[in-house]
Amino acid sequence: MEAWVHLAVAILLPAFFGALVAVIFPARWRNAPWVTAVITSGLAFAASVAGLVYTASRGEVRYYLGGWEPPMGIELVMDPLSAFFCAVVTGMAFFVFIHGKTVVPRETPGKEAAFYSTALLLVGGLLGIVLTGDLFNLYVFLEISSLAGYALVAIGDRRAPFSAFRYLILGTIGASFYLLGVAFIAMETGSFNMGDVARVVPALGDSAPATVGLILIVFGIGLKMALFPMHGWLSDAYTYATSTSTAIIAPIGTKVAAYVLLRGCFYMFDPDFVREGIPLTTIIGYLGAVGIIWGSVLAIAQSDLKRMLAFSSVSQVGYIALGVGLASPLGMIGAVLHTLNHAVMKACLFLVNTNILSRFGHTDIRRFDRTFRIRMPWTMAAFTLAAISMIGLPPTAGFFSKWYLVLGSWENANYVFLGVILVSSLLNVVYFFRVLEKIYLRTDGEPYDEKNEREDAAVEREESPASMLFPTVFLAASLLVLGLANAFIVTYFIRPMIPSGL
Amino acid sequence: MIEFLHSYYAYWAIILLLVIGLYGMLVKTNLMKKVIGMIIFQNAIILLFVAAAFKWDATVPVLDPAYPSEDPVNYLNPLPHTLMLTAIVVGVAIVGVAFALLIAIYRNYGTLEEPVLMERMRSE
Amino acid sequence: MLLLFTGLLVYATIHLPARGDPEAPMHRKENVVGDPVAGAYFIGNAYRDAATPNMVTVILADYRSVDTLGEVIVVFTAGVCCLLILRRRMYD
Amino acid sequence: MPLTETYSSSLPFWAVAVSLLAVPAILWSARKPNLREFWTLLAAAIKFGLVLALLPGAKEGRVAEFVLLEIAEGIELSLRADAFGMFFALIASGLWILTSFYSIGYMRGHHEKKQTRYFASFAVSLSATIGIAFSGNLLTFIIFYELLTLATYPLVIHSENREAIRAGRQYLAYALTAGLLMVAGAAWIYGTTGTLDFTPGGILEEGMLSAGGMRILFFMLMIGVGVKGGIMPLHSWLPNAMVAPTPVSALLHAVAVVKSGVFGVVRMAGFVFGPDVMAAYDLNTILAVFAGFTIIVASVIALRQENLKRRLAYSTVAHLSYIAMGAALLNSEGFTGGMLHISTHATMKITLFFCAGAIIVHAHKENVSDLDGLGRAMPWTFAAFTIGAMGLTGVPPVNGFLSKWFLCLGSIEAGQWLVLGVFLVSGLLNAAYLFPVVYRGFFRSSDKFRKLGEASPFMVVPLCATAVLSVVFCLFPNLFFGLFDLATAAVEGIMKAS
Repeated sequence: MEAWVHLAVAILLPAFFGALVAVIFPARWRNAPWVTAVITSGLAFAASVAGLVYTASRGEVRYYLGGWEPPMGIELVMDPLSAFFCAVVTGMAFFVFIHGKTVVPRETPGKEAAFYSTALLLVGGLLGIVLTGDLFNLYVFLEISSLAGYALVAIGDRRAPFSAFRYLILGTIGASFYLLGVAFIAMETGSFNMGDVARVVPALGDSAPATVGLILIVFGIGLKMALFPMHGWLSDAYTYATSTSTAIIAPIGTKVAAYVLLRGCFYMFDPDFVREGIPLTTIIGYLGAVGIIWGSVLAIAQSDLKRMLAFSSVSQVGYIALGVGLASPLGMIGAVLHTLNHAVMKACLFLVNTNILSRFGHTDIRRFDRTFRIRMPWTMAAFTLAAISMIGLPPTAGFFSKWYLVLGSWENANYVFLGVILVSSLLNVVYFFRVLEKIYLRTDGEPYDEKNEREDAAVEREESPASMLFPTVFLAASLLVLGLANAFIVTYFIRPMIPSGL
Repeated sequence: MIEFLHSYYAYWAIILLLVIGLYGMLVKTNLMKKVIGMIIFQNAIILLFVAAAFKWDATVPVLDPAYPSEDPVNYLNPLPHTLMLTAIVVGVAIVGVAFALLIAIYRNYGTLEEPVLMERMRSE
Repeated sequence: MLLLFTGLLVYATIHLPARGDPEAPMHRKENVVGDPVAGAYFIGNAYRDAATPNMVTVILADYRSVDTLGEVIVVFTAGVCCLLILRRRMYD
Repeated sequence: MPLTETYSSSLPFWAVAVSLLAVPAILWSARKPNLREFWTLLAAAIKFGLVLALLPGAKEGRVAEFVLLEIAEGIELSLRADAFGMFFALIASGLWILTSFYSIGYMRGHHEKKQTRYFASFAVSLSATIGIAFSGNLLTFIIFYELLTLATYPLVIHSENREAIRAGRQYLAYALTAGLLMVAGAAWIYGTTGTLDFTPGGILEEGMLSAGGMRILFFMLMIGVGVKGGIMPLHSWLPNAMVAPTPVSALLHAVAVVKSGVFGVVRMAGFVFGPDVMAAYDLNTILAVFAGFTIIVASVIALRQENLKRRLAYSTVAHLSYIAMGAALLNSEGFTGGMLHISTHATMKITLFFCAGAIIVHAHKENVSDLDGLGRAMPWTFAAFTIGAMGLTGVPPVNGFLSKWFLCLGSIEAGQWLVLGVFLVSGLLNAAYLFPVVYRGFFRSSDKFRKLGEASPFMVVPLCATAVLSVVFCLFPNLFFGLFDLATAAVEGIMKAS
């Protein structure tokens, strides 16, 4: 037990340490920041997986920073929930960093060190949010990750700084709402420690400030998560940023916000109260449901692959919110599993987007054609697999998170959610098969003849370099593995994290 | 009634500040004014914490032999003050990054007025 | 929307303990379930724990030093961010 | 009939996996057509052998079960080779061998492009089909069902012209919507009963759901399987999917896709709802109304189709509903007739499609009115076509007679005179749309085909084989691996449990 306690710190430290180290290398060691980022995120990933296995078998780990017991000092809490999210965050970061080897120097020439440092700070901030057991400390980490996020979004094309500014304004509103909520909760309960709050709140009975505090936290975090009416910043931010920035932010940024939502609604407060006292989870669920449809419809309307994926993120975040909205064990399983699945899918899709961009110089779906398949067969295969998973067809991972959500919807007799899940799957089919048709089929309508065949044979294969191909294909393949292993994940990792009140 | 007002007027003043800040952030079209709104908003929250730390008839949280420290009634609550030190620095950092972004926007488009900016972005 | 926000906050504040009330949950020694409350503990024990009369300093540098570390990281982040954003870009 | 007992065996798994394992080999040898086709044939032969190896056990009522892993919490990915599944698997894997031979002849004769993709998709489709046959629970069934949709999509859009892409989109839209409804239905059942294992006699029991709920659930699942099974308002993808190469049509319309659909209908009727629940909530009447409507209307539409493949497609739509109708009768004769019709229709319709394909490749004719006198040029092909046509009409000694006989017995047993009428009228309609082809081929003379000989033996041999099979199957229904016994065993299981 003693040595394992330090795991929580071992997850957190490498990222910040790496951020510090990445900027100190002399400029002529061009690959040093990349190596730093890969090594540190790999270490954090290893520690997270170890932590995940440890917490699954032996329960939570609490680490009192500075030796002060809460509520005096700050504690790091690694329970099954936070260990799971740590593993998702560090895992995605690890693969995206590997992928960045050749892309980052091309997209942000001369600024690799700053880029990797910022990206590691983002990862570190997110890990801090997940691990800390203190509400105010969470705010500090939230701002670390947000600042890094703004900067990553701001590098990109000419429009990027403005979209980053909008993201900053809205993000600051979100974080400030969170802090305001924390103020109210602290004034009612007298503590900033989540465990304390969880013990005090039921004893308070019906406390208006604490309730309002939770509502403020939920909406503040909803902004960060791009929950339906608060998703406006996301599409521009993701579209105009450089492709690696998007690939690092998209899979993990919104997921950690979802973590705070879960933590706030089901752990700090009594789930029964959140579900019935104030219909907060129901509101979250319905917002998620609207977001699912809205995001999918807008994704269909896009002609740029990256923008389409951005809107699809709005829709996928809706699934997580919908799972939270069900406020039942099955809903929670669905939400957490979808967090993992969507992180992998979205990372894979954005990496594919990067591969396409760096090979063809554009991501305009209207200009895709069948030569893409011949030139980049593996990338396109990865795209196909990820797309199938996004649609939610078995045996890929995407199907199973939807399965639990559908089960949960039936259990709650919530036919609206059920209908939304089914309809949105069909909408996903529309926008992904539109791309797949372009990549795999000839859409000119002419019969296939010798001339076509000669043309196709003349197209050379120009697959991405191994550093880009490996993470892309690995993530795509892991979608199949995650799909087949989902019962194991649910039983060993997700079941233990379900709070007793749910 | 007077007592009620006396106990709560500070909070309402803070709420007024919060609303002013939020209004500035959401409605103003000049990006600099948005940042100013943001600063007001953040500082209002800081004030709220500080107001929460207040106790009647208590002194600053620096140990003073005249006030026995066994009884917490004698000192203001030091915790929110500490936290707000951190929050202030965080706020400053955000404002710094916001200014950096404004510089970048101005470099690219030569304006900080949102409608003009949108116009120029669209005409690209 | 702003009105809704205002209403929500006013509703919350009028249910808050009165300002300056030493019996407010934040200032008491023990909370409703009997756990110690940090604020009162700091007042009573800061000097004993860290031999520094200024309680704010003690909290900042000792009890909650991680917040302060985070604060430093925020400043560092802001610096790196400015570096990333403001360095001249290739096409300029 | 001994009681069913379960034993664990990995054979069902390998039977499913073998053609999946052949896919990398097929892709790898893309540039060596002979090697590539060798893999296909090898996989087909091994698959058939594995299915055969399971047969003795299934006949004795011993069910081979293989649990691969827990696929979702509380639900296992289980493969069970019970009598009914074996029945379907035997037909599918047996006909795959013939279809593979025929494909090779057809694809080479037609100089089709992208043959590697074609053979790879074909192999995956077969894996999915056997998976459907052996599925031990509803979720496993859905997984293979969706896999089948994905695997057959490249086959439908094979020619990549506008028509094909439109057909592909329509196919996806229908099949995926259906799949989603099944997912929702499965979740409902799981939430209600806590299990999804196919049980002879049904998972659901009376009173578990309200009457309305039971009917909605029935609709969800039946739409799910009915789309692939081509039950009438849901059939329209099927004739449009005719743009695919003919062996695909043969596969889609005689073996894999549509049969998986009706196989699903029987599974749902016999193993999810069960005869008791079906009867208690009038679900069988609903099914019978749709099936009867489909049989008559599709036959009438088939009469008016000029394109031979489309005519056969509508004929398929009609005949699939025979099987659904058999299940709707809810007595052992009805179930037996329905099951037998899965196999008999498979052999007959595959014969007809092989013939149509041979005509297209060899004589380049697609329309019925262009076939005058072709029968003299291609006597074997047209003889086989005649046998297929006789079978569909229900004339002995072709096997269509056998299944129709049981279906008619079942409707008499159930006292459903209207159903009996539907069977008889549709028999006449079958004759009306199929025999003109035979008539034109043999009895109208034309000079167009004087120099044309018979098609390539790669095509003629399989089509004659299936024709002969059709006849032999009627005369000696147990000759082939005891198919008939297998069907009666499966039916007995359902009826006894209820």
